[in-house]
Amino acid sequence: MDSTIGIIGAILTLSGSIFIFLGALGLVRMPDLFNRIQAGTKASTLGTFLSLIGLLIITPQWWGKLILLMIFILITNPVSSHILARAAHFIGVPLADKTVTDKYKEEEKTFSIKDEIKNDTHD
Amino acid sequence: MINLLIAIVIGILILIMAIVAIHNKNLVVGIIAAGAVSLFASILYLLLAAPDVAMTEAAIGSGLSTIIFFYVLNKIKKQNG
Amino acid sequence: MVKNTFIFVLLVGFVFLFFNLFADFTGNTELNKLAGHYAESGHEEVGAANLVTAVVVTYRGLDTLGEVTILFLSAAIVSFLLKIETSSTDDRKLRTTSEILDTASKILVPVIFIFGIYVFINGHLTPGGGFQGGAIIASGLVLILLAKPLRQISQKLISIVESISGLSFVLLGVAGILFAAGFLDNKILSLGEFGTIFSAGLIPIIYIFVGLKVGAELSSIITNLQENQNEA
Amino acid sequence: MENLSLEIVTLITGIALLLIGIWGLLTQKNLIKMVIGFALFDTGIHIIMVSIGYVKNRTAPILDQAVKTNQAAEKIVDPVPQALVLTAIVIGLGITALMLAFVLKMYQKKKSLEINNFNDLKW
Repeated sequence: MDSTIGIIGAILTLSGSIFIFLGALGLVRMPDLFNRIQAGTKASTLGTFLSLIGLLIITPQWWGKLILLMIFILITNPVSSHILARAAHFIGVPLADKTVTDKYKEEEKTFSIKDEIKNDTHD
Repeated sequence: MINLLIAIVIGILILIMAIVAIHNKNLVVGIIAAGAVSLFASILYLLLAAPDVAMTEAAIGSGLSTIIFFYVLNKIKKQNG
Repeated sequence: MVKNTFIFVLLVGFVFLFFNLFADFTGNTELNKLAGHYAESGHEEVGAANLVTAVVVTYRGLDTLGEVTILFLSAAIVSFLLKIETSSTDDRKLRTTSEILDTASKILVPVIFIFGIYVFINGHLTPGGGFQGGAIIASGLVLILLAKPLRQISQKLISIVESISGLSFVLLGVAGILFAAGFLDNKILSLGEFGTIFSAGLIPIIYIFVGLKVGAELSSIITNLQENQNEA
Repeated sequence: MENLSLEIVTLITGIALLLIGIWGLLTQKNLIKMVIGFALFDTGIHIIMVSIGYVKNRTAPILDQAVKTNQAAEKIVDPVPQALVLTAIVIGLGITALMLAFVLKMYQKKKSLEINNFNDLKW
């Protein structure tokens, strides 16, 4: 009984590390910066989640800290990659040749995203 | 034994990053490479059984120090143009 | 050319020096006498499970006071140097920060602050302590400034927190002279049960003050170097 | 290879990092590059100090279920260098910030980051 739980946890942790490896492979293989950010973020978020769930199955007495870690990764990982991609778009990092559409640029044209100082000093 | 191998790999990475940080002409690349040196050094501290030092180095060396460098670089660029 | 030769000679000299210093260093196999004493009787004399904390706060407490003072001094000089020239108002257009970062920072900043407080309250039991907790709190402040670059952080609040915690640190040390064996002795309160949160006498209280002081000093450095801050 | 152990590897890394820091401090002409060299020098010294305090095959100096109090002297590494390095890292950040503030003031005087332009005290 005990060993089965250990094996299930080990399989989950191993599959998590496989996803992280795929993310690292995507960083090398993808054509431009935005695709690389997507590959790195999505694969590594799923991989970290699977690893942490595997740890949760193996050692259930750590559940509090592990669930906090999962929530933290769930918030920080997508937000940071979103900020990186946004900054790269603003300083004009070129897209790959095969790119079909650039939604952000279209939206910037039609709605003219505000480019002025926001007065949010007191809130 | 595996710890020794990890330490050798991390040590080589630290030295490469340090040479990049000194030798690269672009200041932004240099600052980020110096932050990476601190991040790898915190892994070395963890291998050397010093978790307190590893926490401090990860929070200060690679977080706050890099941010301070970028703030100063930003101020200099703003005065320039 | 002369200069390059000089630098090369200096580097070779350093290599020679370090080679002589560490040529027969083969790694330790046992602790030296001082560390052996700390390891054997640290839990009876101080009561902290984390021996690094015991060394930082009690055995070498005076050094910690000096180092916190040095940090205060460097923060004060930074704010002195940058105070005079911040009159030029800057008309450069800033892009609005993205909504996602704004919302996420509202969720994350309290969590980061609570984590920093957890780190320095549990400094005598787990890895961590005042210095790490202060750095984590300052990182939370960096996240606030990234989400709203124009937000003014109150310098007055930072300086009040810094002064009160520094003063309390010194007063607790003096109380050690009056009520216990010496400066910064932690036996004013009872040592408690080893390994629980209310143990190790005065160490958690001192580390809370050290954490607040370090956090306030690092925050002051960051807000002074950040671009759009006006001095109050 | 047989006498190559963990603390020797980290000691060599620290010394090499320190030498790279000194080299950068002496050869670079840009003020910010000199500050980066000083930060590397700092990190090198910290790595050297922690690796001198390491004892073979022992764990971190924290007493818990794994390290009982009566056998602590045989199981933990030296806590004193770790405590010194802990504070030295924080001081290092303060010194770096101080040097960067000076760099900023010097840039405001001469509008240049080149060290050769600051020759007011040269004779």
